[in-house]
Amino acid sequence: MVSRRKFYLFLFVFLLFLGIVVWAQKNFQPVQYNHKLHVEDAGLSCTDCHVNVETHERASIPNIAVCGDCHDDPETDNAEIKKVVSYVQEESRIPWQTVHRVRDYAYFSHRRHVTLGQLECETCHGNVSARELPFEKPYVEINMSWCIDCHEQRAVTTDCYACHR
Amino acid sequence: MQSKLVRTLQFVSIALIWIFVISLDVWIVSLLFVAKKLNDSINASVGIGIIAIPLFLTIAAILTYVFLGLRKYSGETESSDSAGGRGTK
Amino acid sequence: MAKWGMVIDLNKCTGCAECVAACKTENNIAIVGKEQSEMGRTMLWMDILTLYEGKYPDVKVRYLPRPCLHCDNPPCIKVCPVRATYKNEEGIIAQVFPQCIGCRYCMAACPYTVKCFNWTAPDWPDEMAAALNPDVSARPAGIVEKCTFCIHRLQKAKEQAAVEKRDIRPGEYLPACAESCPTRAISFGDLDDPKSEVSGLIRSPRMFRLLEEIGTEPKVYYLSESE
Amino acid sequence: MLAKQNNDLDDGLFYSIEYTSPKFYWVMFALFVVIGFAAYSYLMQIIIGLGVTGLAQPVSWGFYIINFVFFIGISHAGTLISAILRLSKAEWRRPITRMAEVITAIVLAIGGLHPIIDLGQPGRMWNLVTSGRLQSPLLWDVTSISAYFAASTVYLYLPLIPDIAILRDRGTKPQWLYEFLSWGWHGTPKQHHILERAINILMVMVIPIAVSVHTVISYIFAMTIQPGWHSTIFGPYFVVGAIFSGIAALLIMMIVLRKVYHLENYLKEIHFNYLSILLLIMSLLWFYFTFSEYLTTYYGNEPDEMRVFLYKFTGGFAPYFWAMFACNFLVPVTILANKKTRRIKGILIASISVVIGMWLERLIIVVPSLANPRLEYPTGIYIPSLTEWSVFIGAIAVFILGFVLFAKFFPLISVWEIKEGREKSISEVAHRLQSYLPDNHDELEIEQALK
Repeated sequence: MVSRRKFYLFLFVFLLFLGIVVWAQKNFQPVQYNHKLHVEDAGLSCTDCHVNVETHERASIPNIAVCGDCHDDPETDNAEIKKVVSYVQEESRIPWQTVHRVRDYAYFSHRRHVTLGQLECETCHGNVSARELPFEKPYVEINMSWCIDCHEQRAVTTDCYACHR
Repeated sequence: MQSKLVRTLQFVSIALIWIFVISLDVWIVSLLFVAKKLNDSINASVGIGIIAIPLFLTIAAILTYVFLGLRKYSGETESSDSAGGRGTK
Repeated sequence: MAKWGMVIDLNKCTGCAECVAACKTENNIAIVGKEQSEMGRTMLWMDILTLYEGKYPDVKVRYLPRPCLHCDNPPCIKVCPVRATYKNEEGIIAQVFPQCIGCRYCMAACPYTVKCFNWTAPDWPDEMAAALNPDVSARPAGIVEKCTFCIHRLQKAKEQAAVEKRDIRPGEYLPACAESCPTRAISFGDLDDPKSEVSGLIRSPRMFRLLEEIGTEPKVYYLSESE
Repeated sequence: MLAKQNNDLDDGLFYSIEYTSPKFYWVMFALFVVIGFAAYSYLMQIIIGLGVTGLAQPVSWGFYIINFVFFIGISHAGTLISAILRLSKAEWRRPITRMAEVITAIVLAIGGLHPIIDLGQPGRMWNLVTSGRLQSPLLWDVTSISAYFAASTVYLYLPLIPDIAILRDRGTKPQWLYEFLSWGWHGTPKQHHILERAINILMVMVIPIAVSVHTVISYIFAMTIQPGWHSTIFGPYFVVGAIFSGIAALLIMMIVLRKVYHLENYLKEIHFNYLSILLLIMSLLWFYFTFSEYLTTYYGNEPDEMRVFLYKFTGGFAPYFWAMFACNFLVPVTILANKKTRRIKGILIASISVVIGMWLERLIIVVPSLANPRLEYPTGIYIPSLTEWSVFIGAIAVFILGFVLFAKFFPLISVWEIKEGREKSISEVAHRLQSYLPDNHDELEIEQALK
């Protein structure tokens, strides 16, 4: 009897833990954004929303005006779209959590990598167009040896001052 | 029982000494490569390497020599000398 | 490969310290407060030395702006145990903040005393924290820092030039001090390019370098005052 | 058994190991309070940054580097002296060597930690492993100090093995420790042979290592081009200073331990007398080096060098400089050159004065050069903070703690070497002495003629 009770207790704790983890994952980003839907069904490309990728240091996470171009109708069944529309109507930014973060002592420019280096988005961010949920953790762990490996492979400068500042 | 444990510990410590010394030497050698990669003056690194690497090895070798030697030659007398001595053995 | 250098014309320098202020804001250099400053912990990448010449009443005061001199033969980089400081291909003496372990050996070895140490973590007032330059990292406590010739500006200029498929134009990359100097006393450019402004200026007979006798070959040149 | 009787003769040496007096606990308690405070200070330094020290802009090295050089200097007492005395077959070394070696091992560990205490970012120590550069004198230090530490702990440990075996046979607790450390020593001739051979090799090895350590430490300063540091004689100058302060520290420890552990029978006046003559010689040698170092600067009259020179001789650091001169030269020479004052009390005063003087010398080498930069900056000021003082005192407390703990587990005087001295050396020395003298042929002829 005792062992069975223990088992249930254990199961309960485990499920609780699992639940918390799932819940936390689900709520890590404010909106359950679906990249796949936008790319395949709506036919968008990366640069349609991340407008600064080719021209600026930062790729830019779409601000609410970009979303509002399409999502302006509050009459929808989808709870996630409702959230977006309410942000649009309030004209407040969606509080996305930054996932791909470069340390502040390193200099990283999207323009340098995408426009000059001719890198594909997939190299660092993975196959985003197949993602049905927003990013919760970076596709690759961004650390120096990863950067250096790629720089060495492609014979790009490995001078410390190319990135550190 | 206890002396067996002590004996194992002793051999473990010899192993640890060697691990320590070898990793130190590996470190110094790796610094040589670092110096080469960074275009540092390699002379200093080579000079230190030449002295330090054999030095650590010698120290470890002396310790091993003493430890194993003492162990090896203690058995002979232990049977005759410590007959009335300790209860261990 | 360019070799960046600076020429400071002491004829034009008025000692207004605009370069010092520009440098501090450009590079997020910590402001330490009165108490710490009196202990000698003021952090300046660009400093102005005051030189007094002669005896009263015939005193002459001279001002000498002093950034890191980016020596061609730098005594500081030899002693660094972790390569936090090194000379890069373009002759700039780099200080890699995340690599520095804070042993302060380079500070002790620098004959010009240009390096500063973060004795405590910088404490930015809220109003100033928002105004920090995002191109330059804020340094933590316990590391050595110094003038970088505003290397982040070079990165940006290079990137822009690469996008436009051309070389960097003269004057496109200027450190904050050179840019801000109201009398244009500080010129900056490529010493390897014989046509650049700085190469012309260093041929002047007024040219001198600080502590030339110790053989560090600084890339910051001065033009002495003409009488 | 004969060995048993001799053991009894030296029984007093084991007293402090086998019986713990309440005083021991009081001392431990006091030491832990001091060390705890130092640890707290250091913790605050890690949290707040080096701003808690008195260091500032031009004077960026202070107490930690001074103490680093000072402690490593003290460590030369030990192994170097004991190795030299052993090598030169000085019979009076027997009761001294152990203490000298213990000083070395403990002080070296403390001194070696000081550069880490001095780091602004101790968490980044790992950078030394991944991207250390052997061209930096700091890395030379890391290698030579770790080599010296390894060699000198082994050099302390090997002559300790027979004593540990005695403790094991006496049944002293913790039994397993002594059994573990004694490696089955039973004093067989083969074992003696092995041990002595190893000690002989080490003894020869340790001397150049010890010399290299302080030479390399001086290179930290001498390899820069700063006025007052960039000097070719810094290597030998530092080594001489190190041995000088080492002997003084050894004498202090001997006098204190003699009092505390009642070793009057082992450490006799004659030992102090001999060692203090060595101290006297080192004092003169120190003077010679100091004289050459500063005379060349003075005569060369190079302006940057002269600024540092005058700062030491007549400027802000003059009180320290002349105090150092008095402590390192005037006091020890006047006391030790006179036979009447060369008694234990006088030797104690001279030794304390030398230790203080040598600490001042490190201060005078480190700070004035940094305080007087070449360019026109205001002269630097350095006033050590409470943190630095408490870490300094904490370091001394760790040293005492190390000694107390060592004395709790191992004999402070090499029992077997004393025994060996009694049993073998007297005849050996007589024999050796005879071999020094010219052979007396006349006597031989007469003897033969008589036959």
